[in-house]
Amino acid sequence: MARIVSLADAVAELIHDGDSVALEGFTHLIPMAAGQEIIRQRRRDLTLIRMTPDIVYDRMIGAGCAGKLIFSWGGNPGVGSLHRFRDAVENGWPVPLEVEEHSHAGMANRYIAGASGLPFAVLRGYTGTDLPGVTSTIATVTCPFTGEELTAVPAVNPDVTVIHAQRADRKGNVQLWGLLGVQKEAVLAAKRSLVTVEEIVDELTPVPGAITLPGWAVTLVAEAPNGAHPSYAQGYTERDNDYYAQWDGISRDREAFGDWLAEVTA
Amino acid sequence: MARIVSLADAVAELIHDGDSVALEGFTHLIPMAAGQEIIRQRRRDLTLIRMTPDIVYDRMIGAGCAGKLIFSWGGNPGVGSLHRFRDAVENGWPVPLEVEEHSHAGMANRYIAGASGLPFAVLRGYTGTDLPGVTSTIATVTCPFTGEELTAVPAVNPDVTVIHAQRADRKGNVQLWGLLGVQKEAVLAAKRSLVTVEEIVDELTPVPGAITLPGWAVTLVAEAPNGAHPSYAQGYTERDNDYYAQWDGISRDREAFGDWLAEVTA
Amino acid sequence: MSYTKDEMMSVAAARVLTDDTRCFVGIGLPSTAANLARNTHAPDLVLIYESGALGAKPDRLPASIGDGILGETADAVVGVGEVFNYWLQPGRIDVGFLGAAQLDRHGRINTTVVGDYAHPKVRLPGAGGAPEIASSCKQTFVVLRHTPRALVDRVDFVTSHGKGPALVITDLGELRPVDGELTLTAIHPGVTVEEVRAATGWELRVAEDLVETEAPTEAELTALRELKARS
Amino acid sequence: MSYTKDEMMSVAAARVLTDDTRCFVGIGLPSTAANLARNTHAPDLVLIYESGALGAKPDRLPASIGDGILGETADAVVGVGEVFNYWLQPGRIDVGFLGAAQLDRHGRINTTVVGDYAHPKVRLPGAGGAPEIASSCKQTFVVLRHTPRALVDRVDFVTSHGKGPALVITDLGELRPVDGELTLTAIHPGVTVEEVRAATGWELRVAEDLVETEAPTEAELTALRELKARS
Repeated sequence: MARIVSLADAVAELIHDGDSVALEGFTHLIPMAAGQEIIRQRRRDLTLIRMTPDIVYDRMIGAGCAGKLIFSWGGNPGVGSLHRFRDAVENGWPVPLEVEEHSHAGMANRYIAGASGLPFAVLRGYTGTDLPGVTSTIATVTCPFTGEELTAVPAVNPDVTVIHAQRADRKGNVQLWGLLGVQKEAVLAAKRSLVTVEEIVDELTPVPGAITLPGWAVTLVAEAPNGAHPSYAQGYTERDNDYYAQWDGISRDREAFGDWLAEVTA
Repeated sequence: MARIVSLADAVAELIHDGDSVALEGFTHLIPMAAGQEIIRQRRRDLTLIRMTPDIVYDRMIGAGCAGKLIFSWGGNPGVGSLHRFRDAVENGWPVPLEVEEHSHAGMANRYIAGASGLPFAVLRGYTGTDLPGVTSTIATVTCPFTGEELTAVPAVNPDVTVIHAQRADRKGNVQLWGLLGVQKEAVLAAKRSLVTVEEIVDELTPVPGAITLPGWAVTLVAEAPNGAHPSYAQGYTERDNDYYAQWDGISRDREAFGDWLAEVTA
Repeated sequence: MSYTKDEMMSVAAARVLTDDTRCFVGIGLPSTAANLARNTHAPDLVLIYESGALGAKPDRLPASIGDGILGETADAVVGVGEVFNYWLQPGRIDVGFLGAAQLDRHGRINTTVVGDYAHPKVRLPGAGGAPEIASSCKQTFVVLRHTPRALVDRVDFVTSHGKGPALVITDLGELRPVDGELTLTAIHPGVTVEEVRAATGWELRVAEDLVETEAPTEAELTALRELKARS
Repeated sequence: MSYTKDEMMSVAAARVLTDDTRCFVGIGLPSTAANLARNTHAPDLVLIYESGALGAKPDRLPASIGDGILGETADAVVGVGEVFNYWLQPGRIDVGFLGAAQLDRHGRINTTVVGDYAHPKVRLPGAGGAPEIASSCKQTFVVLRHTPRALVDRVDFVTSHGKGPALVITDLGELRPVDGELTLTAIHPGVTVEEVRAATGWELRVAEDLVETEAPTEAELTALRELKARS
């Protein structure tokens, strides 16, 4: 059974300097509040794992939380660049950022292997691309039945996975619906997990399209209303498209970002 | 878009002598009516694929439709033996039955590989068992990252998969809920597919826990009310536990089964 | 209250399941025991069925592994592929609770054939989920009726083994591995060691500290009978 | 009706999608074109988004790949792992419709870096779903704005390639592979070949049977503008 704690206590308990941490949510249900709390608690040297780094990691990278990023698409969706991510990669600011780069199919399969307790996953991927030349975690494997050569990627097993969901009950059973992303796999692949939710309710009434993560598969649950902003939680909040555009301005130069950061960590 | 036809026409069009055919449904939603229709149309030399052969294959094996069975658990659930299956394996009656035997985990992964367009799947399976000694479709594969040795099973890609579902709309979109089994994977692994349904409706209203197979991923849909009997269709029909017990009597000797068969094929 | 051997077996099997344990449940005798445990001392026992029901809470015994009540009462329903790959394989489940047609002195289970594989005397149902349940759960318990045909010196076919069962509960007593061999460690009330030996297909060793199982309490028997009556 | 180059591009891109085609749609320009097609001549076009929406039918342009309207209007919503493994990888999808930051004369796409990978001049977003979309769909179409920085002789990094695009639609015309090299095969009304050549980063070959694209019809423009107005 998951324990229900405050977001601050959850981050303090689960996430330590040097940990590998996956905050997942594919455009929908991005655990933004948890990201802010990690910044507030000044975590350092994290290996950040996430298919689409998005604003949540742009902030954490700009704040100097990350030593490494494992990802597959790092843009501000619908707007353009992630400027803090670019500044870190292009100029090593505020600290150098090592990158380990995959495709979405590769990342999704790394989570699937992680959730399955397997050391690797097999896919048809990366054909004819330069990615295997720059990413050491892409290899080949031969089918023992047909002799065909396929691509292999290693499992990813984060020390901690953090996701945001619509709601949980008091036993920590988590209910999540709408676009599902890779959240289930990311939680099951992790050694420890935190789920922030819009609300904690007495009973999880059935919702079409919803999946449930049993409380016994989750470490901690924390209430974080509007915790996905500027992303959204289907049925609870709307995506704040304007904020995505605003972030372009905030993140574009170090000073504006510094002001934002000072406010968050004050 | 799936075409909607009669069950008789669907079987006539899709299933030919010598085909590999998977009728799936894990205790729930077993496509029994389709099985009967295959018997009626006197198909021969089929390779029958199914995790749990159950009454549906006991009948088809007894009727002489099958040359080979690929499976993982062949009992009459809650009752005992599948007598026609046993008679075929133990005595070659009415025709010899080749068997290719796996565990549930292996079979499920063979469907997953088939649905994924991969030639094989990786699992931790069959450890310390005698199965690899009698089943040639169990091999090993080495993780290219850790060097660990794991089990590999080849994809299964039936010529035809048949499943039963609660309902479809007029475009052939199929809605299925309750215990989900491996039906999605079995359909996606197959070259052609038939879905029998309790009813065809104008609109598929959302149901918690339901999955939808888009009509463009299905070949044919046929209405077959109560088509899972003595199995059941959650929300439509109840499992006929008495019939499972009765089948023990019908199937136990060749003569009683012959009477049953004569009635079906009359 | 008087009771049958089968009732003693189910009660003894239920007692070994503790609250909050995650238990992968085979149908039949294991399912009876697991549901009895959930209805008595272990209300928060987590029952996982290979049909994809995670955290099933049936108020009667399921008639089959795919009984609708499993999905209807579950915390979550997932596909059969997922239950094996995401939930069983990574070692998330504490106890695998299995039945067996044959079990040998080294704890190997046979549910495949009696006799030669190619020309079997008796064709049994086969493996089902057992090989991976036995190898992926933290420990495996087996429950079966004690007969010389069931408890054999050496199985004709190893269908599943894993680390071998940590505990075997029969209608006569309990066996645990001692130096790699299943050894009688508990005996049910009213049963003699000679009786157990006669019902075992090998020279059964008896633990020095053999204990007698506590007889079913009235509460246990009532719960079991009510559960069966509802089923 | 007058129209912009971007409108011509979106209309031309929409026209190549036919009814009942299954199209794996990148966000941005491809999504605009695909939704225009679905709102005009191809109402039964099947749109698949990597966020897990199969058969999405948005009545406005999605703001991102994870816009809620995609899931709400879809035939089915599946996880991201499933969309790649069960739906894209086996070759079920007819057309992969991609954008690109850079595209070279051999049809190779770069969305990773400008300059050296280890010390990039410009760090671009990266691969996303593109490598497997390009290699697993029956054919790939690319839509992008025609500039010498976008259409280059040789990309700095091959992010995706697959079989190479069967068709490239820009705001100036259309390119198709001829003997392995992207060649101008259609030109939009009012655009000159010299203009296209000046906007291309290599010595662009022009097909002998170069055709002029049909100007957007009033119906097409109205549909496109209504779609954008709703978004």
